[in-house]
Amino acid sequence: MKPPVLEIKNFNVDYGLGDQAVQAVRDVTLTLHRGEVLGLAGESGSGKSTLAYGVTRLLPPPGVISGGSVIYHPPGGEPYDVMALSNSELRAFRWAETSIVFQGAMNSLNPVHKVSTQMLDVIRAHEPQLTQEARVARAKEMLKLVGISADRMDAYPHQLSGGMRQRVMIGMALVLEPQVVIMDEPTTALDVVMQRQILAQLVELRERLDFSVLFITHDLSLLVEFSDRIAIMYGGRIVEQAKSADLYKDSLHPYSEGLLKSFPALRGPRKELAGIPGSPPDLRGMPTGCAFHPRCPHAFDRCSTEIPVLGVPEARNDPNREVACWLPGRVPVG
Amino acid sequence: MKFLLQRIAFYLFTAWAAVTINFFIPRLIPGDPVQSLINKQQGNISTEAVHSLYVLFGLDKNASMLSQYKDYWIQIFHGDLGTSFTFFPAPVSQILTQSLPWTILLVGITTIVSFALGTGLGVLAGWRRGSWMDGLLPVTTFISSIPYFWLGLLAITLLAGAGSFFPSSGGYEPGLVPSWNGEFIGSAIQHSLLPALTILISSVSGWILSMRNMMVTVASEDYITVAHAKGLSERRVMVSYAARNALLPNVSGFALSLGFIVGGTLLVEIVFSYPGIGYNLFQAVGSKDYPLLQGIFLIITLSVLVANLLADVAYLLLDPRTRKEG
Amino acid sequence: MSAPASTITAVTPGGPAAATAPAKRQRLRFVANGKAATGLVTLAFFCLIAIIGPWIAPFDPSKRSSDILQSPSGKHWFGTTHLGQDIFSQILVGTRGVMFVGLLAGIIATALSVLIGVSSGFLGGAADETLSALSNVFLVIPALPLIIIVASTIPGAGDLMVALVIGLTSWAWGARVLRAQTLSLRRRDYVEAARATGESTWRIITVEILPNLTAIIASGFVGTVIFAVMSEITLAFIGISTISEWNWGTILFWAQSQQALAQGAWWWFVPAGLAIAILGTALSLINFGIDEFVSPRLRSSGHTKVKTADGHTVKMRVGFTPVLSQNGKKDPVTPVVRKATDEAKGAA
Amino acid sequence: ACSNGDDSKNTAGTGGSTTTVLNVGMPNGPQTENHNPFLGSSAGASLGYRWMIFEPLVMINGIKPAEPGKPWLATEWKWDANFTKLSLTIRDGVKFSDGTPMTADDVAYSFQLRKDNEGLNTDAIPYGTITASGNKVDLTFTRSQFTNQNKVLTVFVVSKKQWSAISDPTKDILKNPIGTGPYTVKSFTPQTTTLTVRDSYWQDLPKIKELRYTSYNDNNAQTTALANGASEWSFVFVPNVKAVYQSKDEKNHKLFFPANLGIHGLWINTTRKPFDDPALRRAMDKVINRDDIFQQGEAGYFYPKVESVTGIPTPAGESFIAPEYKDKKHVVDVDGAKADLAAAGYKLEGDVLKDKTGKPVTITLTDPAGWSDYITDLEIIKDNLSTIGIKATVDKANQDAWFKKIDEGDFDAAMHWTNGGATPFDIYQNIMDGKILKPIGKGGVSGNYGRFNSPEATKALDEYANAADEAARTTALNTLQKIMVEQMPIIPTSASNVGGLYSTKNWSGWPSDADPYAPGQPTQQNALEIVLKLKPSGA
Amino acid sequence: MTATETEPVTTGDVVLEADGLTKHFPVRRGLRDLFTKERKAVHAVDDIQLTLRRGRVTALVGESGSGKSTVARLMAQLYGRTAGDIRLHGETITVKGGRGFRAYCRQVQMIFQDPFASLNPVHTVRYHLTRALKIHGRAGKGSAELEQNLNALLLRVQLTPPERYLDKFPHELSGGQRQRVSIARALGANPEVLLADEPVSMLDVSIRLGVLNLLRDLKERLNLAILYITHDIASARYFADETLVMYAGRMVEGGDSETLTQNPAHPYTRLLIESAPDPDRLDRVGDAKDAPEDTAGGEPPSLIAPPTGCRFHPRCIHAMPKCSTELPPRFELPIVSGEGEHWAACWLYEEGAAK
Ligand SMILES: Nc1ncnc2c1ncn2[C@@H]1O[C@H](COP(=O)(O)OP(=O)(O)OP(=O)(O)O)[C@@H](O)[C@H]1O
Ligand SMILES: Nc1ncnc2c1ncn2[C@@H]1O[C@H](COP(=O)(O)OP(=O)(O)OP(=O)(O)O)[C@@H](O)[C@H]1O
Ligand SMILES: [Mg+2]
Ligand SMILES: [Mg+2]
Repeated sequence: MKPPVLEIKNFNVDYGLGDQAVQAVRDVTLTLHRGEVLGLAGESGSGKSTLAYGVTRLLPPPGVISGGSVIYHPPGGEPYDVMALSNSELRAFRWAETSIVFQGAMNSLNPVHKVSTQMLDVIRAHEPQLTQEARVARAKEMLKLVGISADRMDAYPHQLSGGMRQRVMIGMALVLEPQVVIMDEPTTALDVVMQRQILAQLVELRERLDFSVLFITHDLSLLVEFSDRIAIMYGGRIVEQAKSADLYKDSLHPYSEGLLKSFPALRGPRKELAGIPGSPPDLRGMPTGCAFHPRCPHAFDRCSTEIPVLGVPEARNDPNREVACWLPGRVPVG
Repeated sequence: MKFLLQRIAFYLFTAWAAVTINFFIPRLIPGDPVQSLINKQQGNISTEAVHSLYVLFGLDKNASMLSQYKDYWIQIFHGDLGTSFTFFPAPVSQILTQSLPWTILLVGITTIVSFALGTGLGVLAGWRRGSWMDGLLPVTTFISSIPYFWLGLLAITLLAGAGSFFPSSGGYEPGLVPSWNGEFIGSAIQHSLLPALTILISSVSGWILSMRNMMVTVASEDYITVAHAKGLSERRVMVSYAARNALLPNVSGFALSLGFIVGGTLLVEIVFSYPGIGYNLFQAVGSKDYPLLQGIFLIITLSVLVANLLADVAYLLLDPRTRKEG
Repeated sequence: MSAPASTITAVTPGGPAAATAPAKRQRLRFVANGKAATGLVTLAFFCLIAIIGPWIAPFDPSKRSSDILQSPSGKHWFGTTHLGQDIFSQILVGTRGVMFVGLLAGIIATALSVLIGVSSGFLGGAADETLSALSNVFLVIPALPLIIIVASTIPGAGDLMVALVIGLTSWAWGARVLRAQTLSLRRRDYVEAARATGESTWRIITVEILPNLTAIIASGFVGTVIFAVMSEITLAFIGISTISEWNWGTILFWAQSQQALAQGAWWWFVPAGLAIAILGTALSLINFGIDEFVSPRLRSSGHTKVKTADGHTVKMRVGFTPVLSQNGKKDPVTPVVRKATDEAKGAA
Repeated sequence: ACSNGDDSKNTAGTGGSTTTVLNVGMPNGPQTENHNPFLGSSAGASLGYRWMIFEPLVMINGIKPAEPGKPWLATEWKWDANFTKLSLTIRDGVKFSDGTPMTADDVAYSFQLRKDNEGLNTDAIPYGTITASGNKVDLTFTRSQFTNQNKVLTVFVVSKKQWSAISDPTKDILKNPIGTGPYTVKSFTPQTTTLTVRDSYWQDLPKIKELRYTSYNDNNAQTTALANGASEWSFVFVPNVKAVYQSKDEKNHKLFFPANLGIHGLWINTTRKPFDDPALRRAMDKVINRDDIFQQGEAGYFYPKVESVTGIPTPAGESFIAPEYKDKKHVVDVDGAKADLAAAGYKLEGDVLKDKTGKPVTITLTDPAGWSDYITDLEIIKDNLSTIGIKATVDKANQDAWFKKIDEGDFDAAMHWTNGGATPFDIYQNIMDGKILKPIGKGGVSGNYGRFNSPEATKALDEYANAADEAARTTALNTLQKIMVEQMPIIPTSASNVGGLYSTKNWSGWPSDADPYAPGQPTQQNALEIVLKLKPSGA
Repeated sequence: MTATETEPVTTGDVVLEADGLTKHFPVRRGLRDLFTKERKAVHAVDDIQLTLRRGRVTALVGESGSGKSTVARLMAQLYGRTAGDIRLHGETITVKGGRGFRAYCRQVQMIFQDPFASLNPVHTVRYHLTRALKIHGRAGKGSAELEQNLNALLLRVQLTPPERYLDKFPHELSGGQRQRVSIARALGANPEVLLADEPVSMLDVSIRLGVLNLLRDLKERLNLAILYITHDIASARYFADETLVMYAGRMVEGGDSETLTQNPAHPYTRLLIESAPDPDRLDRVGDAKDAPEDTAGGEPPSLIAPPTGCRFHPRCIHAMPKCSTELPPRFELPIVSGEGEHWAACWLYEEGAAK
């Protein structure tokens, strides 16, 4: 396995403070390795976006990071904790080391500035030593990489189609050649044809620029196809993580299992799908013990009292996969 | 471009409507200017004089409404707004050219300064919510609720007493002849300080409030978060992303207030005896000077229209997404 | 057949009681807002004075006395005029006219703006074109000069007339805002859905659309009331409206025409001016409340700095999420060593 | 202090002793450039400087209208017995400011202009023939001009050369006014008109080298300017004049407000019951406190009290007062009024007066909202009337509506003025003339608003105007006075004024109660006389 | 089963039919009309053929903006149509408002695309459902009966226990719950046809499945005809009996769902199916083999000036000269397996053309 670039450790995020706080992300530990695509899936409201924003400290109020650390490993440098950076250090860290692509590209681009302005802004902020020509050249090159011709540089966001805007955002995310790109549902608003095209481009770019991607979506089938590793979130916690193929073929957590059983397949035999009964938990009144137990077909006493910890399951002693479940055989080793 | 054409059609229509209303209002008024003149003089005009005044003002003839309306339009297109009664036989246009510059300079500059200042402070207050600036909001609200003529009166009492630097009335030192020399301009500026200050104080907080609220709204837009995520400097995000976008909705408010420069602050002119158009309006109303009244109203309406047109153009320039509806 | 769907059961932690509570809270939130509450209380106070003012006034406001131009005293709280009239009584009695004109004009203008704005937005087509042209014209025609002209030309213009004139000339802005809002509401799915359910147009407008406009209508109302109060006072102040009744503007008119300030009679000016400012502030505060009620984003405006349980102050702001102190960090974190180039960037 | 700027200019830079400028102010708002002396709307008329440029044939003292005038541009004038013919002898050696001499032709032309242009004939003088020969001008009139004699004699003279070139004298703004007066226009701005003295003049040149007429926007601004000395002469209503003006410079700030022959009073609609009863009107008259009106309503100076029961202002009209009324002055007499009312069949029940039919007597007093002095007067009257049980309401009306109602006789009572003139005739004619009596509901009367119908009064007025000799006039006027006192068609309160506020700081020689050689108002014709008399204070 | 007891019905009867359905939205113009002669319009839907049968689900798939929602709204008579025919039980019906519209929507009900937008935030669930019942005269007499009917409605969409949901505001419900309230509202009219416009697009996979299963259950129990609009071709395969594919306002292919998804004929359908994420796919995203059959960079055509001929031709790798000039008619295709028909509007399947 490649070395890590981003280590999220015991990460906690709250919305609000004190008694009012909603604990949206609980004790998440996750490692992103160099050059890999890590998929993050889970029900809506399970805390995926919160995690992504939290790692970059971009959560809007009333979000606060209530614990944990995010260790960033710069290439060839000493690792440091993003959570301990001052605001100006954070500013320097952002985009140059970790960039982020949000769900709605229309909302991510400032409607009153040209695409070029917004792109050059980033370069100017982080590499002030570059000349204007060099910056323009860099921006053009990047746009070309994502399949937008240089003459669209001076277009305003509203003059571009949704797909183009999304590609501009991806291009912008890569313009400083960061180590980590976080993508929060970058293609959900697009149709499948467009989605596939953009992802294909991303994969190609990753091979050339060698960055790591944290890819968030609730579309599991997409993840299975697209990512190297998948982590499943439920109720603010990671409940399972594994290589994507492993997870698809042999999921260990009942929730992951339910998820995989919920999407109809396009090919193969037509089968009745059962879905997951019940509805997602309310963060203000989390069930005790395993958050999934009220919906879990296999739940037993222990599930409602003790919170399972994420760890390598006994049954498959594979260091690459972890699960948080009390079911026999899935209890973590040690 | 099409958008502009559409707007222009709207402006033409509005101008027509305004001129028409303008034409009819005085004609529906009971009483007449001669009586007003007599009233004003309270006995200094003998009753015999009444007839000579009617003859003088040409009010002894009768024409049909329609033909008057037609004549009115013809006159307007000739730039002829008629002859004032109070300043007989001075043409209305002359009175307006005499007073308009004062108003435009005083209120115009003040409005612009107030907008700029208020917007700037509003940007800061909205950006740093919870800072001391934000704490001043209730005070600002209170100040903006004070009727500005009252503020003006207070200012005159407190600041313009005998021996003060601030003159309490007029547009310039009596005895000076308006010209572009230092003495006159200095005097004009000195005379405009107090009224300007009054308008500024009472209007700036409105801008602060609206800009602040827009900033707060814009600050939670995704592109602001993205701008932060891009690691841009604080100032860049505040100015180029947040303030730039928050400014847009305020532009039309600004245009509207520019339009109201002419008619909106008439009380300040009255209170400070400032030789502007607001004072003229007051006079014209007092003495039933229809032609002057019409002329002023027309000017005000047209300036509102022009200001709106400017706002539209500004909007076009500032906002690449051309709006269809407003 | 047993559809798997039938196994779906809702999990609602906390039970129904806990779940319905927020709805009630939301309705009351408007009042719970400190600013709005202050505004409402002040407004209520003025309304009360408007009703009982003439009864509690210690003197007949027009009654002359030998206390000519007295400064405030125990007998005359706000002093007296050149005729020995009691200014405090004038203020009390004058409140009614101000509130009457303000509220009536507000109601007229609001009713008109709702009628014209909503129908123009909802009906669309030629009706929309006509109505919005109408409101655009009224918007561009300057209201205050028009009011001055009209009020000065209508014979015997009393409070009612002034209120009517103000109401009839100041609805345009509200109509425009409402039209825009209605346009966007009209395209909302729930309006279409109501139509698809078979609701009548009239019911769609009144029951589906109007409730969603409440906040805008309310803030428009408050705005018009402020404007109407100011206009009425202005008219009285410059001696244009023929107010035989007392109102704050009349007081100021007398003060001005008797050159109270030159005479040093500040008490003649100050109470009326302050009353106007306080009423205006109260109305703006209510407006704030309404604004925040509508826009959840403004709701948290006061709470950007928060004290945590352990006594830390956390400043919340967009773009820089605060990290709470991690007391008793579980696992030692690798010491932070910053990249050399990073330092340079940070400084830049 | 505040006038720092003025002082320096006032004194032409060197110091207090060489004062050359007089600052005159009027509260009339911005002006437009218009020096046409005929137009009341011109800056010249509004500020009064037209009298510094255009001179009358005869200078008549407005406060002593019965005295013969001073010869001015005419050295002699002669009316024929029934006042339908006037012959004037024109002064020699008078030159217009363009250097051309003034001749009888110019004078005749000045009359001709008025005859030809109805709009300029503001006094509606029925001119007949106008002829000039040598230094004589002869005029005829179609009616007796006894009551108009002063109006004819004070006609100002314009240059025929200049005016015959003007196409429409009613519309011309006369950019370069040419007159015989001692001043010419130096500069004009909407705020200030400056006049400068001519090189030569047919009398001694005035000491004031420059006259600066400033138009302040309103009374407040004018008052402030007066108080701080920026304005040295004005005519304005200043409430509490002692505190606001005089106390600012006790030594120099003076006011002189003599009455002329016009009055202000409470007009009563004599057709409305029960006010058609003279007894009631007389009783009302008895309780009205003119001192309060003078002190509180008119700030103790503005409109002087009318003291004589005949309504004739004094001292201007002293000589006209009938012997029987010579010493009869208005006094507040509530008990007397009550007694009179009781005698006339009215009942005072508690504090409500019931008329003969048993109905309570109520009255609405109406005046426009903007006229604060009248409204104040009404408030006082209301209070006064309550002492005899009349419940009065003060109704502040819209100015136009009010005018219409007054004109058409649709009112109970209102403060209003009367005409004024050389004799009390104008006052009485305005109040009582049956010839201008119109029925209620019809307007255009321009007088007799109270619809006072008295054939006796009409006859007396007629006799006065057309009387052949002084004795007949005196008889007629005495009759009119009797009617006035007994019928009280209006209740007079104040006299019209022709006063002024002035400062003796820089200039002395002003008219005063001690030396009332002219009215004090800067916009009256006599202002020229004052300006000619003023001398630097220090010198 | 209350709704269907009265008349005997046979699964497969045609209930609602559209023939040559066309909708052009005029581009909003004001004064501009004066300066340009031609009237521009968005050709949102052109010449659509659609048949809904009792007890059967017809899926409508296609890319974003291809006119699917417009078709549904046209069928619900919420939009006036530019051309074409809508037949309910064989009778052409055009209603604009009032009584006729009410009668129509008693039989044809629509579920809107966005569960977050289609419920009025100021009204409770009870209000929404009560109105649906009252308008169609199914509220019963008295409040007790109404309560009973409301409960029945909620039970039918599995919102149990009903009392818990009745007095909630929309914002207090999850997406799936809202979607079910929308369905309940539509059922309140006791319709024969349900036009479900992407009822699940906003939902998460597990909830999505719940709603689909619910709809299927209703279809079977109440013998409803359902139009199911979706982006997700896999769910169409799972849920619908028949599937139609739209591209840029036109139908390009139709047939039995299984046949269509397993043997797509039209190049656009093939692109769609190939682009759909599929975990069972052997090659992964980004692999060279995976190049989509698209030559225009995924850009959809302008609907204001749609391409002539076949609207897909600018993006089609198989495009022939004919494609850009002539509009392809429907060509029947051989059925590989199962029943039903299969057709495609593509010149590739013209008799004699090389396949
Ligand atoms: N401002 C907030 N205050 C309180 N709770 C919040 C706030 N913002 C988000 N949450 C809660 O935090 C939880 C996590 O939200 P988040 O947006 O991270 O979910 P997600 O996994 O990204 O869901 P989706 O797939 O819908 O995007 C949700 O249950 C949400 O209700
Ligand atoms: N009211 C309207 N006025 C003008 N154009 C419209 C209108 N409604 C829809 N359109 C246009 O018609 C086309 C089809 O829209 P429609 O909503 O039917 O697409 P859709 O297939 O439902 O898309 P999606 O999958 O995104 O819901 C689009 O180009 C859209 O812009
Ligand atoms: Mg999310
Ligand atoms: Mg759609």
